[in-house]
Amino acid sequence: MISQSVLLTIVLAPLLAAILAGIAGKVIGRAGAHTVTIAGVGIAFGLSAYVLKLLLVDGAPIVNQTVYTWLVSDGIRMEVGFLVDNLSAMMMTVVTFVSLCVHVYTIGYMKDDPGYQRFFAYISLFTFSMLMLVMSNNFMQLFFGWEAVGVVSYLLIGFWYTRPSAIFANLKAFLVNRVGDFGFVLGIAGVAYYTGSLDYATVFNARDAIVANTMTIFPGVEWQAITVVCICLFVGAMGKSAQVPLHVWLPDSMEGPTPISALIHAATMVTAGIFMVARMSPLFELSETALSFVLVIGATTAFFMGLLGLVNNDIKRVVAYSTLSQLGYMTVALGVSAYAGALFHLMTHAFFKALLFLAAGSVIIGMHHEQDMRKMGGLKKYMPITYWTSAIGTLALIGFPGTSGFFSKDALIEAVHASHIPGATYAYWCVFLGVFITAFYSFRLVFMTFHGPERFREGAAHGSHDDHAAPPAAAAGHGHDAHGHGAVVAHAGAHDDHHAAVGHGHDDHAKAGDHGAAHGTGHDDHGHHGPVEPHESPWVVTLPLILLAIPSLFIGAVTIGPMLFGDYFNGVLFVSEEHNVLGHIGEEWHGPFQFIVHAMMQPPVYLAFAGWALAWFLYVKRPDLPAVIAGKFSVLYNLFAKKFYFDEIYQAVFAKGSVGLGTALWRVGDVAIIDGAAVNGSARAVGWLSGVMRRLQSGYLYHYAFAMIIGLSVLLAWYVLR
Amino acid sequence: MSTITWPILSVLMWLPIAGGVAMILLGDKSIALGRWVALITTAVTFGISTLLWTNFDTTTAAMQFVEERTWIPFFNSYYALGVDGFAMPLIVLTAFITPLVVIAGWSVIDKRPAQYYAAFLILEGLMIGVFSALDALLFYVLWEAMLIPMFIIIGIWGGPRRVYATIKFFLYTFLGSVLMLVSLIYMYLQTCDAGQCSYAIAEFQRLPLGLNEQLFIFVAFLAAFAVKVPMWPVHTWLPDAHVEAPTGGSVILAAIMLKMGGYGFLRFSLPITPDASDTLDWLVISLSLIGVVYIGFVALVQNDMKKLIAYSSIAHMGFVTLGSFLTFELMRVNSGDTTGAAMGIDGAMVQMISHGLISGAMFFCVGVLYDRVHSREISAYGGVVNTMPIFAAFMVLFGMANSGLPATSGFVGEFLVILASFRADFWYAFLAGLTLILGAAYTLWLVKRVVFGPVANHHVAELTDVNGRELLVLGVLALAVLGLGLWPAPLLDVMRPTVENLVQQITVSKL
Amino acid sequence: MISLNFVLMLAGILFALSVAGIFLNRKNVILLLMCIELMLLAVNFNFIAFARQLGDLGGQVFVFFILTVAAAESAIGLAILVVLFRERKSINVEQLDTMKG
Amino acid sequence: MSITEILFYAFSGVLLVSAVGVITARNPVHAALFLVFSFFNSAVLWMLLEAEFLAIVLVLVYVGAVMVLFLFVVMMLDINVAQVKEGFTRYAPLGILIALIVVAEIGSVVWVKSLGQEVTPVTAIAAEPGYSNTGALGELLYTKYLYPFELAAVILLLAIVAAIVLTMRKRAGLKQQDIGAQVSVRAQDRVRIVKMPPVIEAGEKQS
Repeated sequence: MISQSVLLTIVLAPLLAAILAGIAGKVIGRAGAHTVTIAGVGIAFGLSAYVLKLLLVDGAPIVNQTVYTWLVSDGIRMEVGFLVDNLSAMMMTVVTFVSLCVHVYTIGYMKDDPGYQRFFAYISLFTFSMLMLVMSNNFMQLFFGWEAVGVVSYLLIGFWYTRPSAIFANLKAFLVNRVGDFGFVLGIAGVAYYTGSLDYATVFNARDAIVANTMTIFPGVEWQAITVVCICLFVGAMGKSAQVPLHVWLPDSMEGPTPISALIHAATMVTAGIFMVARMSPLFELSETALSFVLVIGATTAFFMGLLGLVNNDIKRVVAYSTLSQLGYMTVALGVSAYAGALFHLMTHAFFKALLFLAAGSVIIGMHHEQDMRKMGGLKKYMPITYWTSAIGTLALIGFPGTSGFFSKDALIEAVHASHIPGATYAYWCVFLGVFITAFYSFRLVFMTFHGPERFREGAAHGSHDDHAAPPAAAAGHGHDAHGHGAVVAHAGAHDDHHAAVGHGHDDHAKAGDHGAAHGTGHDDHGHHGPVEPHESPWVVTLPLILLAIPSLFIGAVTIGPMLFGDYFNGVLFVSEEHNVLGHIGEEWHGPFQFIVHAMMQPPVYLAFAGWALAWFLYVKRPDLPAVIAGKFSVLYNLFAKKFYFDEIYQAVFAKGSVGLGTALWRVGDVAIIDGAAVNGSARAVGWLSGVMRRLQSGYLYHYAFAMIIGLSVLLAWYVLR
Repeated sequence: MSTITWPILSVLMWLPIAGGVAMILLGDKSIALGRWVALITTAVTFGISTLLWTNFDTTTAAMQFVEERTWIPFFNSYYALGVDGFAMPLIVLTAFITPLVVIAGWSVIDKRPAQYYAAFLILEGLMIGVFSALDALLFYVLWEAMLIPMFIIIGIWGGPRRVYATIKFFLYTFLGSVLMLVSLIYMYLQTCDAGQCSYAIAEFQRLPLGLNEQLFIFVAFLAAFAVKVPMWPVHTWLPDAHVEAPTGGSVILAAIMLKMGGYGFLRFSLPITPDASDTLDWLVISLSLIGVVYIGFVALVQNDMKKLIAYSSIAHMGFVTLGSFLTFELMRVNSGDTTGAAMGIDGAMVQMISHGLISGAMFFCVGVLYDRVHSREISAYGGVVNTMPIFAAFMVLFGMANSGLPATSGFVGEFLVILASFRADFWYAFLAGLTLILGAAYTLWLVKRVVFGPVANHHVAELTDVNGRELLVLGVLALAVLGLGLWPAPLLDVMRPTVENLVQQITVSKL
Repeated sequence: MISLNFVLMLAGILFALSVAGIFLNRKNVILLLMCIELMLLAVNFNFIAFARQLGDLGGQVFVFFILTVAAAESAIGLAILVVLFRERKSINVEQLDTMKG
Repeated sequence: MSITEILFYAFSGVLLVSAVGVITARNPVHAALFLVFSFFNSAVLWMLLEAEFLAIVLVLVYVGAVMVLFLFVVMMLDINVAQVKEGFTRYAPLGILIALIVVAEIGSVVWVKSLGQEVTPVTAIAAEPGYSNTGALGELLYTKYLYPFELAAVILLLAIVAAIVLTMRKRAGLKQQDIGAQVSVRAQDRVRIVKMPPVIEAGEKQS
């Protein structure tokens, strides 16, 4: 039996830690802040694992209980409560585990940052929010968690709030997420309308009520209510899980410190959308249209966002694009009703992508806050642990047979292959080719960073007079980037994305107000002008890498059986008979080893190897070729480098459009028409009228007397002649 | 069970007024004492108002704590006070906000401070009177009387264009309310025809009225309340009034006076003219939705912090009117089923209370900055967080609340109204839901430009963080915003019988 | 027996004459005041005639009050006139347009 | 036609003529005298209409006091008759037109609508023996109309005070006694005590 107090402790421990570190940060100091938050998250992780054990080993019943009634309105009870079943227990464990790793890692990564306590408070708060999200037993609380993680993400992306690029990115992230949440709220409203409840269990029981209804959104077109509701809900997932076209915030979110890129923008928060759709599987299963929609969006994200990773040179952004692409894979799995596959990939991805990000962060520390891969190379010998762990992560990412990523990805591709819903063929080709792309850019990253010549030495030599076309804005954006090595600063404009224009930030530790000199002390050990000598990161950084490397390698093989083909998700996920692709594949399931053997006979694995090989050829064997190819296919290259112009279009249409519309409404509607014409206009009309009337007031007494007399006689005449 | 035998509402109403008079008598010379008089008076008023909450009977829709004394025998008008589930939370809100206003003005106001406090105290008493009046004539007198202190507050302690703003504010609101007076008198005469002349609001609600009569009365009420709320397109007085008003004036204006419009709709328009409301609900709903979207865009491009928040107030108040008038559309769409109507009204009420807290808090935040830099221009700031981290935390919190973040009170009302409006029409919910995006856009853009970023200029560089007094005000408001967001159930419980009674009342045609 | 109609007619003509007088002597405040006295006289005629016709002394009481008020009025009016003349050295009404809007 | 009627018509005619004189006289003094004359005629007519007390009051108060006041003022003020009469006929047609309209209206009320016939005359009040118009009026004034009567007294007082306040003026250069200043004066305003060091003259020392 899982007691409520255990669940409450899981949730509240990180919250209390966050409050303590946030409000009393000055009092408890740096060590105090990381101690309490790590303790909080550690407790949460321990208890989550305990709960998972209770569920799996001891066969404890699923918990679905209310903590308190949030409100009752019009007969609808909105409650705060917990639903802990195998799905949420898995999510809880993953979230708290990754979070714990990130907490430990942060001690090393942020050690010189003045906002140290604040950072710990934020990530602890994030853990709380994410737990609320996954443990919720109703839509309201889900939405709370949903928005709360968004806010923490907002705060963390803008953690270095003095950087214009960071606060631009966090606003963008929040707003794009809000677009998703807008759809999500409409979906929730629809659910509440048709089922009269927000409680998962009640809603799922009453789902026939939704199916039975149609609704007319545009006159003359009848929609199935379930389709509308599901698509609305999925729009929420598109925002949170950064699916095309709401993906634009995720690459920019790399403005935040690396630990949160790992925790929030790779492992946990962005997968909330996947989790949500899986949670809602009883609803989504009822609308094939919605599933197709999900499938197509996911497939598009998986393939096209992967393409963008090919040309980027910022180590974090490459990983971010791979995250986008992998989220697309998960969404595709949802679309073909392979919810278990999506969740399985979610879990493995959480480990290996967190690993990759943390490794990237480790490289960034080692490189003294250089993020441009063109300035790296040959780091293998300087940072062995980082190298090996990120190699493991990369292998898992490309789906090297035997790694966790292999199992999840291959099963997922199989599932798409087996599906027959509209869009499945498109999706299959997208994910199929995506494998090649993933392998290529992943190894491109590895080779550029860890192999090849030690380019950081050249960088320092002529970095300060780099002739990059850095716009003035970029230079301004880096005015505070005080690390004492000009090379890094000069490369501000080197990134091919337009965000350099608003001052693209390196993942440095510059703190608000630390103008140059003031900051110098914090980085004395880094403040050298000569060639950057990379060094391996301290143990607090490498330990989480190792901790994460282990599940990245092995968890797939261990859990694929029960999760995909076993009964792990029984009673949690609902898959209708005709969509049951996993069940179909499961008929041929004979254990992990046979699965590998089977996969070796399939093309995806070889595609992955091909990508690897190509990356090796281009970046190790013939490093001069990529530039040539880029020149040859400059149109395509520019398209990728400019990220399909999404940002430009959004900036022009939505940002400029809204401001333009707002200005027009204000200047014309409010100021000119309402205030000018109606309000002040009526005042002017009265003024004009009285101007006319005042002429009647000659000031001569006798005029008034005459008027009175004439009026009197007229009145009398009217009275007499009446 | 209301166990209070003494006239609690009269005390609530007259105590601040007496305090205000005392302030005037004390004068500016003994202002050190006067400030304490003001603070203690308002604090005691708030203390008493909590008794109202704890002794409130949540099982009945009837008026509670009723007092009745003959007032003007010639008109058969009574000094009748009483509260139900609508009035009581608003009274508590009033009593809650005013002490904060007093604290906020503690050392800031140096021009005629005694009269400044006196105006606020008298205003508080009048506002409590408006919310508790059961007699329409008394309501009207207090409603108009309320304008005077606010007129004085803006007109004397206001900004450079205060004269324009006060006159606009006064004329706008006055024009609306005289129309209301006409319809009140008309209904009074109708009661005379029915045999017993009366100004009792309850009598008006029972009065049988034809459709045409109802339409005229409805439009008159609409004029009064729409201006007060304010609804698009009669909203332009609000930004001007807010911009010119001193911080305390803005807070009271946004937090409480705007609620009078919403309260009026619930107390007068809906129950007195249900059929006219049924006929014209499209008008109110479309104006509300236009308000939400149009004003959202307008708020986006404001350069003045107070103007921006004022516009956001208008957008948020659109939810109040939207939620209040959903009932009829719901009945039409769902063939007589009123499910969701109560949710809309619940949402409207919660939105009123929550907006009172949040907009008050936002104006306090602007006031804190204004006291230091003496500019409301957004461009005069930037990177405030560097010098005022604690303040920045509050500003971000209230900004988030303003954009409707769950777990803050701003979410509850919007969520309920969106849920209810989805029942009526997908597009209602769609347009109302746009506020999630627009609200976040204008609020957080404001936060971004003011709070975040590098230190913009030497003014910002010289800022000092909030002092204890400001911390107290902002902290108390933050607790209230979070408390209401995390556990709104008590508020909903208090209102439930009244809301259900109202829904029941308005679904019965008077024809 | 004097017919009521004749008295009323007499009063009416008197009233009309004083009206015409106001038009004719529009510049001379003193004459205006005199015309007003004449007007009041015409009104008083009506009161007295009706008092007799209806046998009600109330009419005469009213005349009494009118006389009182008229006396007061002309006293103040003349006082104003004197002050006015002292200020302007003229009582020409056409120069008095300070009320001009 | 009885003697009263003959008298009525005769005095009415004179009254109207003198009224015309009031409004057309070039000289304000003449106008005032015409007005006096019409008041006298009115007093006679009022006696015929059985309002003896008022007739006497009219003569005493109006002719005796008000009209004398008028005459004083007229003579006191140096009125430029030519200037005042300038443009005399400019509004005359309008004035006459209005006058005719008023007459026509009153006439139509009186004759066409037969107001006089509708009002049924009651028995003349004077028919009772021992009747006194003054007594009856006095009785009414001091009983039923006591309040208005007292109000009238207040109005008169007001008129007196107002007239005095308006016309009183302080001439420059005129020495006047200021009672208030005299009463409120204090010793230190009048007497200044000056402390002086004793001056010892050279001669004294020697002696």
